[in-house]
Amino acid sequence: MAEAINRALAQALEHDPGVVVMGEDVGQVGGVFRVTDGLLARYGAERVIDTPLAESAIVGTAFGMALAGLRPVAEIQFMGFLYKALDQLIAQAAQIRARTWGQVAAPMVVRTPYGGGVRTPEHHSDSLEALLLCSPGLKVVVPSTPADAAGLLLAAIEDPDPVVFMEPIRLYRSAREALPPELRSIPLGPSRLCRAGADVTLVAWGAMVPLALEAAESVAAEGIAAEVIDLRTISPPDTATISESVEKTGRLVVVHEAPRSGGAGAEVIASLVECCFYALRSPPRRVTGFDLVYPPQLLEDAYLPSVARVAAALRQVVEE
Amino acid sequence: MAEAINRALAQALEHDPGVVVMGEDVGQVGGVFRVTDGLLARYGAERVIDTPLAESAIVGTAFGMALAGLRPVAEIQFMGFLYKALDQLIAQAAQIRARTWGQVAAPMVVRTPYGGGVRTPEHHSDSLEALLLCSPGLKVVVPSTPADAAGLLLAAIEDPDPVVFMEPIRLYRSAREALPPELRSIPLGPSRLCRAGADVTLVAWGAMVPLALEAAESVAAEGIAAEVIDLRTISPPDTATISESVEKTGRLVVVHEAPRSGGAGAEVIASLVECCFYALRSPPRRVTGFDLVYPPQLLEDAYLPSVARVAAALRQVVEE
Amino acid sequence: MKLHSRPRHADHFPGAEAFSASLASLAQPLEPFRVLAPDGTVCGPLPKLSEEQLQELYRWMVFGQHLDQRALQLQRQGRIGVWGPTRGQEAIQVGLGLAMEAEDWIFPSYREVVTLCMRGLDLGDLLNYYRGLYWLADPKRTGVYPQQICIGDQTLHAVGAGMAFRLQKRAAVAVAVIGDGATSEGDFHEALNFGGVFCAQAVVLIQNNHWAISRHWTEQTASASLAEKAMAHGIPGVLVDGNDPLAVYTVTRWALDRARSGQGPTLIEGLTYRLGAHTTADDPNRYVPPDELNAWRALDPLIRMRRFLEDRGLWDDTAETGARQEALARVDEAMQRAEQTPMPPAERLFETTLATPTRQLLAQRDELLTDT
Amino acid sequence: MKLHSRPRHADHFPGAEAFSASLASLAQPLEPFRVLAPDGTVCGPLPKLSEEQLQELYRWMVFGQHLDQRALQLQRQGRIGVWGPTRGQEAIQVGLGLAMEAEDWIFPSYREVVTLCMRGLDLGDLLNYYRGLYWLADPKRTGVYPQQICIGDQTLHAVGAGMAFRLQKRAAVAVAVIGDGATSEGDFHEALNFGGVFCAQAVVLIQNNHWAISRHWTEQTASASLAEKAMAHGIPGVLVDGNDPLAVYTVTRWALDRARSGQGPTLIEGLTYRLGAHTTADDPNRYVPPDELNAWRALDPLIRMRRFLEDRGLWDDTAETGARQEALARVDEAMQRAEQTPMPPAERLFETTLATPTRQLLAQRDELLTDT
Ligand SMILES: Cc1ncc(C[n+]2csc(CCOP(=O)(O)OP(=O)(O)O)c2C)c(N)n1
Ligand SMILES: Cc1ncc(C[n+]2csc(CCOP(=O)(O)OP(=O)(O)O)c2C)c(N)n1
Ligand SMILES: [Mg+2]
Ligand SMILES: [Mg+2]
Repeated sequence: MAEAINRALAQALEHDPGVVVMGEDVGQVGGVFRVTDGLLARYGAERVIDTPLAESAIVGTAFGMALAGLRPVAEIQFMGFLYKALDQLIAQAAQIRARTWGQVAAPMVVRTPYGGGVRTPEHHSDSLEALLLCSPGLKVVVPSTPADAAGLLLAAIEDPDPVVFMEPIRLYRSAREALPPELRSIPLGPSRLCRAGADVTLVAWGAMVPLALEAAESVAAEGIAAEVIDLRTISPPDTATISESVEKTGRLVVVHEAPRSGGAGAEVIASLVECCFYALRSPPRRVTGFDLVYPPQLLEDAYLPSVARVAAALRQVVEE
Repeated sequence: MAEAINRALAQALEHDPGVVVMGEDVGQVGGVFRVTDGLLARYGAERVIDTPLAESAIVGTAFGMALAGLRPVAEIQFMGFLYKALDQLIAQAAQIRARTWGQVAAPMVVRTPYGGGVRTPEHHSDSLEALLLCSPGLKVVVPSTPADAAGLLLAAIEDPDPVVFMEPIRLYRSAREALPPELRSIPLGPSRLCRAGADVTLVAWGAMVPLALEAAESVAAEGIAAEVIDLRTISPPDTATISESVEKTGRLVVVHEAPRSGGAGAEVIASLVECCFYALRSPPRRVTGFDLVYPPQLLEDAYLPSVARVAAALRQVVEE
Repeated sequence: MKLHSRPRHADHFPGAEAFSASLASLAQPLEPFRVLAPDGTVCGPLPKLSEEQLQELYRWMVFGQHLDQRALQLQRQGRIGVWGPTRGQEAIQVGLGLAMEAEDWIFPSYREVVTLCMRGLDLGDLLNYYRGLYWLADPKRTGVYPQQICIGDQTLHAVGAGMAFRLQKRAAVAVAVIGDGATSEGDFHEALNFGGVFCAQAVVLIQNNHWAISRHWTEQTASASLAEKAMAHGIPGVLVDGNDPLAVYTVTRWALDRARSGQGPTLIEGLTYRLGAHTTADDPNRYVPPDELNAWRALDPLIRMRRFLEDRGLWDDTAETGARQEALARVDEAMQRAEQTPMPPAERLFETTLATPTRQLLAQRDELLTDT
Repeated sequence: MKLHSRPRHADHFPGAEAFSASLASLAQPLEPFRVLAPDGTVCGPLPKLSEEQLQELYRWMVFGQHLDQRALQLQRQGRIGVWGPTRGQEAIQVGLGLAMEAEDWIFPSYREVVTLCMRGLDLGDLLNYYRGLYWLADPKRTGVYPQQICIGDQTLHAVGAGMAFRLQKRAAVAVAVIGDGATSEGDFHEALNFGGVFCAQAVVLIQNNHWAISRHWTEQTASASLAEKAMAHGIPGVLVDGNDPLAVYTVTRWALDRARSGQGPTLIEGLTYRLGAHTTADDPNRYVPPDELNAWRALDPLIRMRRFLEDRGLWDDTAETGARQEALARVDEAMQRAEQTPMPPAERLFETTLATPTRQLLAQRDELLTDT
């Protein structure tokens, strides 16, 4: 997936002279995950900007640049460091359109690697999408495949509003697929049906999608047909597609890495219950990280949702 | 309610020499809402600390003080400015216990006025509890009466973990009640049953509680008996009491000022559906602020939940 | 009394003689740059301004004085919301307003209303903001971005815009205006640091009005001035007498030229005094020492500039009356227009949150329309 | 090559002669304080340390060198996780370690492992942290708070603790150690500002190892040094040769005494060089200029201190071998202990998040135990 993102960034830099890529270590060294590798050499230091170490400044100046007509793509090196930029992101960038009666746009993207499973140190494995859902004016996107990563990132860059683009660290290297020479943007908003099934709707995003698919396969033999939906855009969530599926299956399981309480799964369930209550045949379940600070490396496996935990939930909602 | 909080702070300062009150304008001028009025004169500038204008520093140094054995009660002047302190609050203070295997505690309180309805300027009316729910290690408390404000604040100060204490601006002056000379702490966690009823469970907190009660009264004549629960502790939410009520009523309405999507109501509904699915007779509903940046003063009434909107939801869940 | 109480920490550090060459210290205590003495006499190099421009500067000061006075009345009448008085701070606002070029942008706080009007912001739009509507005048057209409420945040926006101007090879400068309190915020420093590193076409002007609500600026920091905070970021920091419009004009003009020509940002501290309350919600009697206040009343920028003009035969009582009447007429006319603005329907909010409203927003708009 | 490329911005500002007295500027370019020249000869005032203490300092430097080397091996073997090399930065760590008193606290980054061991942190506990467990040694006992990963955040914690010490009338000082990159973070400035205003019993030590991952410190800021950033906050800033353990000891000791006696915090910049990679996940060949690296290899702090000791007859090859063996034995013994630590059961996490687990946590713990 890292390569797909790299290509999308290159294509955006190539086609739109207003696009700039900025962040800590994105230039000379090509990003700590090499996601921006080679961009500095190709597009120059004016448009691929290695910044000083200050997250609020990265997002705050990106916002200023967006006001001036650029389309900054700012990187926060790990999502755990996004807290420092939330004021500029939420109270400033996301609110400027509303504060000016729709007259001022802040087209900007904040890319950030997130999530666990690769034995990173403290603060390097956080999944903080839930922090961003309650902020009007902001979109949140999480791809699970290289093709989606490239297409959704292009759409995020084209989008007239600020978008947080979360990149699952775990899939940077493991998710690989061939992409066409010219990448096409994929609209923000619609989720993606990854697997059809009539018995239960399984919603996931990011690194949880391959896991969800595996879990769906693992219960297939037991006669449970799970429909897997990759949410892709977490905010605003595509409740239309999910509700269509739930109307059919009558059962819902949501998977995410972040802690359960106050997580994005709550919103999926609450909004689905509002619209599909009478179709539901059993209580929707959440398979998530626990309500813990992301644990240290030797214990992270116990924390993360596993295929077994997802499969157990699928069985549970079907049996109940 | 402002007076009740003032008295609780004074009592805490009086009884525990480790308690310090700190924040912008909390000393000399007694707080912009006069909540800390008189404390500087009584307890001195070493313990009632007017700070420079820097939210991250207020919370970050309060955390350092807590490590050194004090019990800081820090004020963020308005909740809309809490974003600047979230890194220190969530990534630092809330995580230190976990990061040290439970060995290090950070007993500290972050008090912050929140919420709308009093024609404050931009950024002064935000209700940001949803931002804090997904952060393990942190508690979030919102009182709706003077007695609760005093008792819960005392408990928050005694609590060995960091607590965010949200104070509904709208109730600072309007909520009044006589308090005993010696204030007693009220445990964090349990919600409070404000009104008994058999037909529908109505959950609210902060300034929405009086509104919920009014709505409950207004539908009583129509034969709808609403049970009103003041959640009080938003994180962790008292799902036990709510589920007991829902088991009885079979219907649930949640009210909050914050935007609906990703709001704290989602967690209440999701966890209730998980445990009370089969008791539910109609889909739970949320009456909330809309998914908007908090609107300017002349339009805020349209944004805020009203008695009429809550009453309509009560009728709806009963009729459905 | 704390008037002008600048140096607070000892400049020498006992025991550190051994490494004195390694100890950072200021070359000299800063002297505020001044063109006009408090009595209006000339004590510094006069900027090259025409007589009309000099009169214009003062006319805007009178405008500011009366706008402030009227706004306080309007607030008491409940016709506008919270107002942040600007009385005493007119000189900085007009000096900056005159120095800026048409293509420049301003990211203001809430205490530069005069500058905003000089930049072409419609006073009716501004008053509508204070009445409790959003920011109506399109900043892309006026170069005036909405007043910033989150203290200090706009410093980063100006630096970001100033980085973009450089990249776009635009001869424009972005100006952030902040208060003394804002210099304690991390964003202020992050912004100056980015500005210095990227040579942003930006200027950061501090209106040091001595107070951040109830906190005196000398309690806001241990540094002897706010201007010297620039040194942390390798950019020039200039202290200017903020009650001297000609000095402010000179310094801001210099800083704007410097930024425009790619030499990087400047931090300017204009030393002035908030003669009124923090806002209409504040009671300064609780904390402002009366003798400090009185000392600064004597330094009123309007007195200074008027004396200067009178000494040159450029102003008299008739002119003063005319300017006052003009100011009041402008405010009243603008307020009338503002109050006649049709109330935007609340449902418009659902269309101005994102370029394309979400399903959720559309559904909620319908909810609103049904419920009401 | 960027070696020692300090002054970058012109010190004079053309056109600003008129207000030169209003322009903040440094009294003199800072000279790093130095006791030992790079060849180990004495060029400054020697601190009062016994021969044993001098040897002790060097022995800790050797320990640091070999701990680093061993840790790199352990990482390659998959026995520990990411490691941040400390090679080249031994002098700052030991100078600080010796200067601190038993009652002092340290809020470190991840690059002061030697200081932490000198402060009494058990190496087995430290290695367990790198193996992927939490921080096992109780900071209340050791005075060593967990390594900070969020760059710069700990500066505020040290200042907050130092404010508390003052209030509690404790003769203790809280030290934050940060990297050059951390000086760009807002929290760093907010912390120094609070420290200055409240006279916190704190010291902030910057290990300027020239790099923040791939960013050279001279690109991190436009200021000519990091020490002079202290001026923004009215506290002393000192530049010290970070490869000279005696100079670091002298300056940190002075700053600790100063803080302890209530005179306020100090910012210290120790100029050193990261001879290795940022971490084991980094490839410095992509960005480190070889000639700068070579120039600094010649300035290796171990060479300097060893020559100094040898010149005084306090060290020889036998001592070196002994120190190396002792270091390696300590590391190996500690690693063995670490690896024998029984794995804490994951369910303990549910008890260490809050003093009293929530219902949710208890239910989730049961889930975990059922599922596995
Ligand atoms: C981030 C933030 N914190 C706190 C406040 C509350 N507040 C409003 S104005 C003010 C003081 C600002 O002082 P200063 O920067 O000197 O500007 P002045 O009002 O004097 O023009 C404070 C603390 C705020 N608006 N934003
Ligand atoms: C707030 C934050 N932003 C980004 C990072 C990612 N990161 C880890 S180390 C580092 C560079 C730190 O440089 P410096 O402060 O000089 O310390 P050094 O590593 O050189 O000791 C960065 C950017 C982080 N850990 N924390
Ligand atoms: Mg001020
Ligand atoms: Mg470094």
